[in-house]
Amino acid sequence: MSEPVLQVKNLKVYYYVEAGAVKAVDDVSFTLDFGVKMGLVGESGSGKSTMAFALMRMIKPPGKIESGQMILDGIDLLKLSEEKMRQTRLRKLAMIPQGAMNALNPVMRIDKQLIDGMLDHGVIMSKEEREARVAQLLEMVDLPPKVAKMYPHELSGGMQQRVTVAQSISMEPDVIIADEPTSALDVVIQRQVMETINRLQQRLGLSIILIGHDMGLMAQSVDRLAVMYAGKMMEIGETHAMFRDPLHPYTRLLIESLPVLENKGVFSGIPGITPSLLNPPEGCVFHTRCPKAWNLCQEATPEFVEIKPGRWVACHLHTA
Amino acid sequence: MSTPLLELRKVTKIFGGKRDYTVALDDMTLVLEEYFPKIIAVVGESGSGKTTTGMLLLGFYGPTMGQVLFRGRPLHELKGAELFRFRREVQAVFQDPFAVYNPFYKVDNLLSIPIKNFKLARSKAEARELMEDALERVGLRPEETLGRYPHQLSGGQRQRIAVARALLLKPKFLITDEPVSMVDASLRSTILKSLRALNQEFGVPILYITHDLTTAYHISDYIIILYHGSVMEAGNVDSIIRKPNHPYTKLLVSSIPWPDPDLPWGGTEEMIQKSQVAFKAITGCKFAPRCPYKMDICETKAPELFMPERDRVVACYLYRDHTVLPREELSSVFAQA
Amino acid sequence: MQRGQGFKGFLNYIRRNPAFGGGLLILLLLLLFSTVAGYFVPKEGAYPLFTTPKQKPSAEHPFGTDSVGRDLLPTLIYGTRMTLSIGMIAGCIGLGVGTVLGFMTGYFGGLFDTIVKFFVDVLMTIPSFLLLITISASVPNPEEMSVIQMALILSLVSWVQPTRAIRAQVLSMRERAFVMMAKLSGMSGMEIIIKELMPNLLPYLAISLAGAVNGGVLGSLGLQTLGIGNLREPSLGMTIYWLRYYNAFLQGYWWWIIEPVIVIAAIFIAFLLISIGLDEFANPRTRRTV
Amino acid sequence: MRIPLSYVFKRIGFLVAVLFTAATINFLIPKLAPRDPVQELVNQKIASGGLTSQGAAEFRDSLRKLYGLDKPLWQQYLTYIWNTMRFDLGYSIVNYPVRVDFIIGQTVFWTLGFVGTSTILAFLIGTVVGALVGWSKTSKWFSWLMPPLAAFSAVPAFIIALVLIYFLAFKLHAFPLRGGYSATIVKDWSSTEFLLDVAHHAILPALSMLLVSIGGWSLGMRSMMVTVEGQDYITFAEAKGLKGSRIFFRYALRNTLLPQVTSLAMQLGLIVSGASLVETMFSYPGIGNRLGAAIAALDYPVIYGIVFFLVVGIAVATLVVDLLYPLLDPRISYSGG
Repeated sequence: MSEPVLQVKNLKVYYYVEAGAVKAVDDVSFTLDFGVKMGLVGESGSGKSTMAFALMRMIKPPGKIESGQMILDGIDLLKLSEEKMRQTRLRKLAMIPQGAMNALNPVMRIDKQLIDGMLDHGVIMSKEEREARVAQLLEMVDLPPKVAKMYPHELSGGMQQRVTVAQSISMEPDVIIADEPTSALDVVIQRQVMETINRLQQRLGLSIILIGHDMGLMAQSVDRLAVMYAGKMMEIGETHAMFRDPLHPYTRLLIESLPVLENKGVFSGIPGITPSLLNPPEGCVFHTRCPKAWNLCQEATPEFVEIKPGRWVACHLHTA
Repeated sequence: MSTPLLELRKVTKIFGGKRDYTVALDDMTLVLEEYFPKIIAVVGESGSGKTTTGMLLLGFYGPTMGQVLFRGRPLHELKGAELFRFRREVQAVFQDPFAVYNPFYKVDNLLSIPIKNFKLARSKAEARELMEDALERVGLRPEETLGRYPHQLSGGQRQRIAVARALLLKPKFLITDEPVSMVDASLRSTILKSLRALNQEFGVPILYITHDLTTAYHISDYIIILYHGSVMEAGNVDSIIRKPNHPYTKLLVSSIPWPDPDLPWGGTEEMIQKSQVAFKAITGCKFAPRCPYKMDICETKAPELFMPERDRVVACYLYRDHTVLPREELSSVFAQA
Repeated sequence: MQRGQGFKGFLNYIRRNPAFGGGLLILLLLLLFSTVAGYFVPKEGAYPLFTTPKQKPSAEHPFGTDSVGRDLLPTLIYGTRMTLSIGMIAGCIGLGVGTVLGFMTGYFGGLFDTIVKFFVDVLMTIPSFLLLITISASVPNPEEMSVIQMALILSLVSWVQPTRAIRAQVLSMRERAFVMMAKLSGMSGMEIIIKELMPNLLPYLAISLAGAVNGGVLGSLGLQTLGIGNLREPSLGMTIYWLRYYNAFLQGYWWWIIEPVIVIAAIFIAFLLISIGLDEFANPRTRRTV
Repeated sequence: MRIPLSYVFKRIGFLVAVLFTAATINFLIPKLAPRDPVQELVNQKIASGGLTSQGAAEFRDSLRKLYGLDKPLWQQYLTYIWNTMRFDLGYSIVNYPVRVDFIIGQTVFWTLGFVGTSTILAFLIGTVVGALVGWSKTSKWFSWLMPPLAAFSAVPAFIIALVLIYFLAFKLHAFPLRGGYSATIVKDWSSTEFLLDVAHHAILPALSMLLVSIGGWSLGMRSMMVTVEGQDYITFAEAKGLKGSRIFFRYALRNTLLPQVTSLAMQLGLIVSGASLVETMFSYPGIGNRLGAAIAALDYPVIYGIVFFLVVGIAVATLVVDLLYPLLDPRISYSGG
């Protein structure tokens, strides 16, 4: 097995509101190996976006990283100073944002936006070197060179998203966190952007965390898959294995609720509604909607354990 | 033949000014019959004109050219009782399950106002009963939903109330614009199931507007593929999804991310690369600039609707050996079983 | 946006929005000062030759007197009353016209909208104060102008801002999905304006009212300071006009200067606080206390 | 970036409309009012014993002829518009035969100097202060600046002027009480002594304007800054590991400047109105003070002339800001207007 590049251990992120603490990420642990694409999938309110911002250490009040460790290349990010963390962003840990439309500065030309991240990380370049670097970055994401002198609003949604991809690889980081990079795009464009990201991942040997809600997209693009529900990690495993044999009832129901060619006209969903993160249910957070719940599920929170190499699950069906 | 319930007759819709305009819908004719309890999906990417089609049929946009007819009368001429009948009989479910609620009022309003205005109940108690019945049908507990403000409910709950509203009104025609695209995956099927029930149990025809081919495949009987305001392919949904004819439909179908790692994105690499080309207003086939099978004729003249099989039409010169279906008769392919 | 219930909810809200509460309190005190105090202080004192001129504040004349023998206490009580009345009447007319025009043009559009929008745009470029000078300087016998006349003149310009603001809000709101839903539920255009749009625009209507009243007070004050309008009846603008006319600052009559300045400042600060508070209510996103 | 000519023409067309409207109002309002300025002037002269009744009639007729009042209304209107277009604003009644444009020429530079300087200074200071207060990463210390600045912004400048005159000029003798320069000094624009004297006189009026406007600009800037800070491009800029200063200047400040400049265009009228009253308070030899004097003397041609001139000035300044705006905002759509 390859080396882990990122290790998250017992991470807790809470939002403090008038009514109490919202446990957006509650005791989550996982490992990302070098050169691996891992999907982090969850529905709204599962804590997946909070996870993304926690990894970048960009949680804003009233949110707070309560405890845990995030070890990147042997360094605990939570122990870094503000300035050191700033230098870590982009250089070691970059982000591809959700909705590129709003993520680019509307009054700045693309080349300036591509270059300023490098400048603030101490890269010194002549004018020619800058132009060459911009052209190279654009080429890597299949954008024509003329994009450099354009403004964000002159680009289509897919092209804007490509610009943010180019931005994220500009300092050749170890890990890229892609936060629903294609959720606002049409299927064809979504496929193009994802294929661009995949190609770059292979070419540059990146490790990627792809955050999303679309199991279909995950099936198409990641090596490993992590499933979150109500702030908790439910299951982690190799993508094929997860789809072939989901261990957690939530994972199974989620996969079954998705339409495929063979089951036309079959509509099976997960009954009930997602619990409030302010007062999550006792025991397993999923027991209120779980068809296989038994009395232990209401009483004890299942441990998140590795039941076979590389396969982790938090469910009493498998651990009790 | 009786007057159809709703009809788009040679409708073109253009947005914007003299120089800076977009053709949202280009010479579209669509006849929607009253007693035809099927689900027709209108599928396209953003800018395809699919939402515009819905807005035109609901009378929220006026056509730039052509006519939108309700029972044979142009929508913009409807007044008084006729307009009232149109509102009563043609209903909609929209995409954003939050925006359809006036934040000032409780969610009850979405159900109680049409009951009151369309005089569906004789008493308060009867109205309440209607509302509770409809909510239960979509799997909601009335005591947990009525009396709440929209922000106190989840997106899935709000959208189910919107579907309950359609169930309660039992319109003659229902237009749904991306009803599940802003709802979590685990809740989508509940909503789709309710729509399907409304269609099958009460015989309400539905126009299902979406960008998502998979849900379109699952819920609908027929499909219309739009590209930049023009019909590319239309007909039986099973045949089209399983065996797309038009190069654009092929591109769309092969880009579906099926939730199955053993069923990877198909190889239409060349088209995928090409489809980055920006769209330009052209005289010929709209898809020509992206099409790998492009011929000279494609750039000069828009293709007719060719009919390779009885249950489908395709607007592509690759099929020009087949019979031509006049544009005005597009809806006739839906009558084929 | 959780709406509290009844008076308790209102108090609760005030606590979370101190700007609004503070502004309301100042305005309430000013209203009390200009109305209730009038029952104890006769109006005669607000005219010349009432008492000995140029007196510092004393037990007898707690606010002092001016150089022609007005007692400044009644002058300010009745002056505040008059100035606020002018502002409020002009503001209410302005908001009324603005609401009708704003909703009609914003919701229905069409030729009427094009015409109104053109006039609003033109009048936004022409400073309203200069327009007021032209108009009021041409009125016969400006020195006998009544409260109502003054307010009517001010309302010739006070409708412009509310119309513009409300129209913009209606324009942005009329495309919202809940308006489409209301149409589908069989509601008519007027019903939608009143039942669906109005409630959501209440904070904006309140902001417009505060702005229009503020503009009315400012306009009347400015005109009177320049010597246009009634300079005999007590008003705050009149006080400023005379203290300048008699060069109060060259004579060191500090009370004559400071007192109206404090009252005027209090009025405007009250309006500012109220509109900051209302703004916070309308856009909770930009919440941040001053 | 190049500004398209069509946009320029559109803005200029609007300017012409504004000026035409202003001129028409200027012409119509006195006609609508049941008031005869000429007769009033004649009465004044009679009352002061300067005229016999015989002479009065002649004087009145000659005045009427001079002002063109003997002609039909439409002719007067055309003449008026023609004269206005040539910037011929007529004669002062009180200081006959001094021309109104001469009066404007005498006073306008004083106003331009002190209003221009104070507006630019206030805009710059206010914008910087507001930006710092609104930016969450700056010291909390800055937020203490806000209440006093906000309070000043609410109060009209001429009211603040009163207080400044009393304390700084009368009590402390730090500044002159009134006027644009000392009566004892030789008026010579090339002498440093005179220029210093002028500056000394301008400080208090400018300070009154500054205190009021700085608060206004910083209030507006602060709330814009709070809004912009919530935008995704700021979050992404942080995720890029940019330095705080770059995010502040290039991302936040740059985007908040746009609405700030728009509001500068909108505020010009208010600023000039406010400055007119401040000039009156200080008897500053500017155009506003001259307007006040004309009002006191009921010198109508001067009142209307100055008002019209100020409208022209503001409309032109607004036009300039409008034309510069696209240079700041690359997104502006010219065709929309």
